[in-house]
Amino acid sequence: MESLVISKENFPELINTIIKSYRLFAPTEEKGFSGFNIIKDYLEMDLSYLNSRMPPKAILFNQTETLFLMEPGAKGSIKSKAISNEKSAIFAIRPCDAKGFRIIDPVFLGDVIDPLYKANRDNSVLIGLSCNQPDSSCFCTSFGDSPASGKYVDILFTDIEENYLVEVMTEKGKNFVNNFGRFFTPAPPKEIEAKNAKEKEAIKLIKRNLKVEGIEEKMDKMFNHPIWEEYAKKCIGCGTCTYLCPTCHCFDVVDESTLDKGARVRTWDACMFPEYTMHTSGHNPRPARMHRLRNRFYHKYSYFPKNSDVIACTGCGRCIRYCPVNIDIIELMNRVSEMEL
Amino acid sequence: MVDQKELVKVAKETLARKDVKYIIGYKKGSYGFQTSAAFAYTPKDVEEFIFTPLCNKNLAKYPLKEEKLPLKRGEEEDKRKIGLIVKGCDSRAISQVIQENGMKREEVVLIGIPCPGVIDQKVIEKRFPNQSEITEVTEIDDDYVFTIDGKEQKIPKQELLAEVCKTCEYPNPVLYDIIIGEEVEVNPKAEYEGIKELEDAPLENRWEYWEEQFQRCIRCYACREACPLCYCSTCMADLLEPQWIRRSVNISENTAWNIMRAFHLAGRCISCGACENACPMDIPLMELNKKLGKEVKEMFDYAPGLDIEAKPLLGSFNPDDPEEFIK
Amino acid sequence: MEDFEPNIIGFLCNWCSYAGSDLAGTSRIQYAPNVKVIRVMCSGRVNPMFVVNALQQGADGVLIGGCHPGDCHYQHGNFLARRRISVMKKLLEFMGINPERLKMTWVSAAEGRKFADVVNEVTEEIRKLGPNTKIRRKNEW
Amino acid sequence: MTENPYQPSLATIEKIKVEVTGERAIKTFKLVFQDKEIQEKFNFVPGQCVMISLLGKGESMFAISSSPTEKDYLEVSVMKHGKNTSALHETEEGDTVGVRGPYGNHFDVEGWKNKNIVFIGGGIGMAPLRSVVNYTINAQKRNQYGNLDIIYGARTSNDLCFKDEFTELQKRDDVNVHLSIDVVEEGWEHFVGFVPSNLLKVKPPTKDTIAITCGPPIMIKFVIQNLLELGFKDEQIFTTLEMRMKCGVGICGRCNIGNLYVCKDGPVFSNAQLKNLEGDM
Repeated sequence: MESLVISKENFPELINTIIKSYRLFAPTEEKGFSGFNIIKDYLEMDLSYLNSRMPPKAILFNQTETLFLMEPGAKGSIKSKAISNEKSAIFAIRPCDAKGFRIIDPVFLGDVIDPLYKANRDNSVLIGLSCNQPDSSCFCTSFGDSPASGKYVDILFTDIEENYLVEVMTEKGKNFVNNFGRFFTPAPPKEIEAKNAKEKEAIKLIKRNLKVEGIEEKMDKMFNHPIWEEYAKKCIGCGTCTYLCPTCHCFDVVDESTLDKGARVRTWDACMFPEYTMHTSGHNPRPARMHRLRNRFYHKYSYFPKNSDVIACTGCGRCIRYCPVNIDIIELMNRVSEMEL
Repeated sequence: MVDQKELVKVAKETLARKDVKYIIGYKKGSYGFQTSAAFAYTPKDVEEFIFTPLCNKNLAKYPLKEEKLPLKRGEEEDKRKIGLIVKGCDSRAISQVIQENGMKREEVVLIGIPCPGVIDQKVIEKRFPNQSEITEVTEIDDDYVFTIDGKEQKIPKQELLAEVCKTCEYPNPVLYDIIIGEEVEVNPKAEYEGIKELEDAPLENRWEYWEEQFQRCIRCYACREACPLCYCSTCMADLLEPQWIRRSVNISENTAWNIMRAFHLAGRCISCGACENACPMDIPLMELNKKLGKEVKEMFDYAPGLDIEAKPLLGSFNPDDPEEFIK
Repeated sequence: MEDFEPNIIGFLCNWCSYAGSDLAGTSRIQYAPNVKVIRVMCSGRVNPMFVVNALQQGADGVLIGGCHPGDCHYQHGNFLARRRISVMKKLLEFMGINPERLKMTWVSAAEGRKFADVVNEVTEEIRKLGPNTKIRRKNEW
Repeated sequence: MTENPYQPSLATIEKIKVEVTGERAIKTFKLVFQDKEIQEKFNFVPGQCVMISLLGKGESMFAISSSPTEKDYLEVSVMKHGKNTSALHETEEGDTVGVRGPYGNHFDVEGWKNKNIVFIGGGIGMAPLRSVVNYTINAQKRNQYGNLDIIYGARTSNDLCFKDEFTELQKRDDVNVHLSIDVVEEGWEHFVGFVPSNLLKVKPPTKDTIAITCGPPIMIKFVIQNLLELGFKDEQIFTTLEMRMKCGVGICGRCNIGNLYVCKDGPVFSNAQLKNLEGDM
């Protein structure tokens, strides 16, 4: 790992230089609404944001994607769609959201490789920005991570007042930084210390904690516990928590066509919708909201760790913040953790 | 505001009735300024009930959301009533649903609470984004008062009040079995002031505005699920054959969905603002609903959710309805 | 723009407007060929989502034809349609979609002439509005 | 370029055989890949599934009902029910569909050598079992297996799938066929009653026997109950499950039972596995 600094004075020029050779996604703000968008100029960027409303997973795993093209009908044919290899950089991604990619990597890049996700993943440089201002429902520290963690990004920027400390985390990050070498100087120890101080401060601001220890084993014994029904009662069954989650990756595959052309398209899907598992026969393995809600929490905290050795939750807090009915994963999981069986 | 002790007392009495299975009310939320729906089965559960300016969710959705799974052999259907705490808007929702035969009057026991307006969740959370500690807000005169980090905050009511409450014409429950607290005074308000600017804008600008809004829509259907009047067992949007709306998320399908949602609420929306509250992408859905509410009032002199005996607007007609647009 | 030929979908009720259009044809009245007719049993059958769907799929305008008030084969289907369409027009207008793209007419089985006139008029009006692009599916996969 | 796992290969419907007519129509479609090379490389084991695409309509997962011993083609037997199956039923011979697969695990036909096999099927649930039946009765394979008992039933005699094939099988002396229908019908010579009851009546011996079953969920439930009653061990009982599927390769997420995906870790499960599986089915 290499630590560099760039002064805030030179920073705008760096961004504008990156834009020349990369498709740069960065947070922008409009009427209090933050999101990652392709920017064409430094000024469009807004770094005062807490976190984007949609997780940046939407950049690498689009909500709607074409799988292939077709000529529909009984005499139809199929045509592959070329996959874009455009080089992208995602700037100012939060460490928690970057971890989201690490979590869903084994799904898309496991035994069967998803070509769309792979192309996007390979062609994107993740440039993180440490969180100096975590908000009320952040809890990344519960998973042993930090709001200033560079573990999941290629390069990590941290705002240290006059400068940004730039930590180069991967080979990919190194190559990227080398392209723009003139902007960076090696970091003096005091700047590294400044980052550490910032990190400590930020960690202190995170007040909520989810007790993850032993939760998987606990859940093994709680499949039929009434707690799921209790929470399902107030769940209204919308897709907000899944669509805003940086690790939710389920999708639907549908055909769309006109008379003479068409495509097979995949769109995000949500396990909270009854149609998600409904068989043609009308039989639904998860007929009630209780089943669906339970499956969602089990998938994150039990099934996923069983299959991929990691809890499918990054502590970004979006599902808590935007749940219309205050279903709070921290509250629920802590109750599970503390449950005496 | 309602006295908590009285609320608990009335709720307990209602729960004690033989024909009531449970009561839905509000309780403290899990963090910050949240409140949560509470399902009380025992007197102990009822102790948790609160009613504060943060009780901004529409509970009228829940009786409609009750899932009736197939009965096991020998099991009998529980036909007892559901108790429900209703504000003005919630009671209108229930009244509208009853009018449409979505539920029967005898399925619910309504505990009405005259509502002096509730806080807009999004506004208060944006103002205090770091507040993770559970915070109680009280209303004192024209201010909301609460404590943050040991410091008392006093914020003028108008700054935090939900937009729908500012123009609410029916803060007092229109349908109830029991009522707690004193009636709230209704000030005649300019209900449709908020949409005036957009109404007056040129056609193209209006489209640009909505295009930008709908572009954001992620089709999570939180608006639908939160709406007390969206209770169809299968939504048109979920049908595969015929498929009214494609699943892809783009401006065409998103607009079609939003037209469908708004149109299906024409003459039915009771202006509780639940859709807009629930929308994770901050789409101003209430503007569409308000506009249709206004048109319906002007064209047909109709307001929804006031009379359980009335006929649904689009299921009825008057031979003299306006028809200047017809060739 | 000059070459623009409007694409209009006509939902005509089986008992009056459709018969009216038939009469226009058998009477050999010349009228604009831009309206593509879909026969429905009653104007009350026209779900307002048909309109949205037509616009999505490339229509520049939609014409709904029903019986004159009081003449509905099903007593009051056209009255119900009238309410729905008037509300729909307001909604489209507010959303910035020109409500003039949605037309409604009463044509009886005896009014072949009127049908032809209405079609001509509607076609010219939509022609002036130009192609609809607003909620049209792009079908770019 | 990475191969696209979602993109099917085109296949031609060579032959359509009507198995059942009426409301619960069933047809068997014989499919041949248009690309010879793909057809040659397409290897599967009984129990595996394929994704069949109706271009412009959608894609569904079906169990392969033919046996791998029959080279050069594959067959699926489909009941008309929803959007895709209705579209499939409307196709004609010579039409094109997309096929990708094979997916999922399979019946361990290799491991079952020298054992007796009892097939217990209900309705369209016979489709995946037919693959094993045809595999084991193949001239080269038959002597590798012990007794073969087929217990098969449907609602009415019309609803019985593969009728002509059963007629042929009944003529053989190395296979025992026990048919049943749910309600009395004139001219029906075999058992009348539900499949699980027929199983109790047939009473297949348990020693060195494998029981495989597929059918409606409620039938599977009682068949397993009755098999256990007859003395079968959990490890001897196999079933194949169905779930809504989209990707077929364990990515899209919807077909999980607990942490297992039916498309990838299933569809074939032994009762020993099912018993320990906590999940929504």
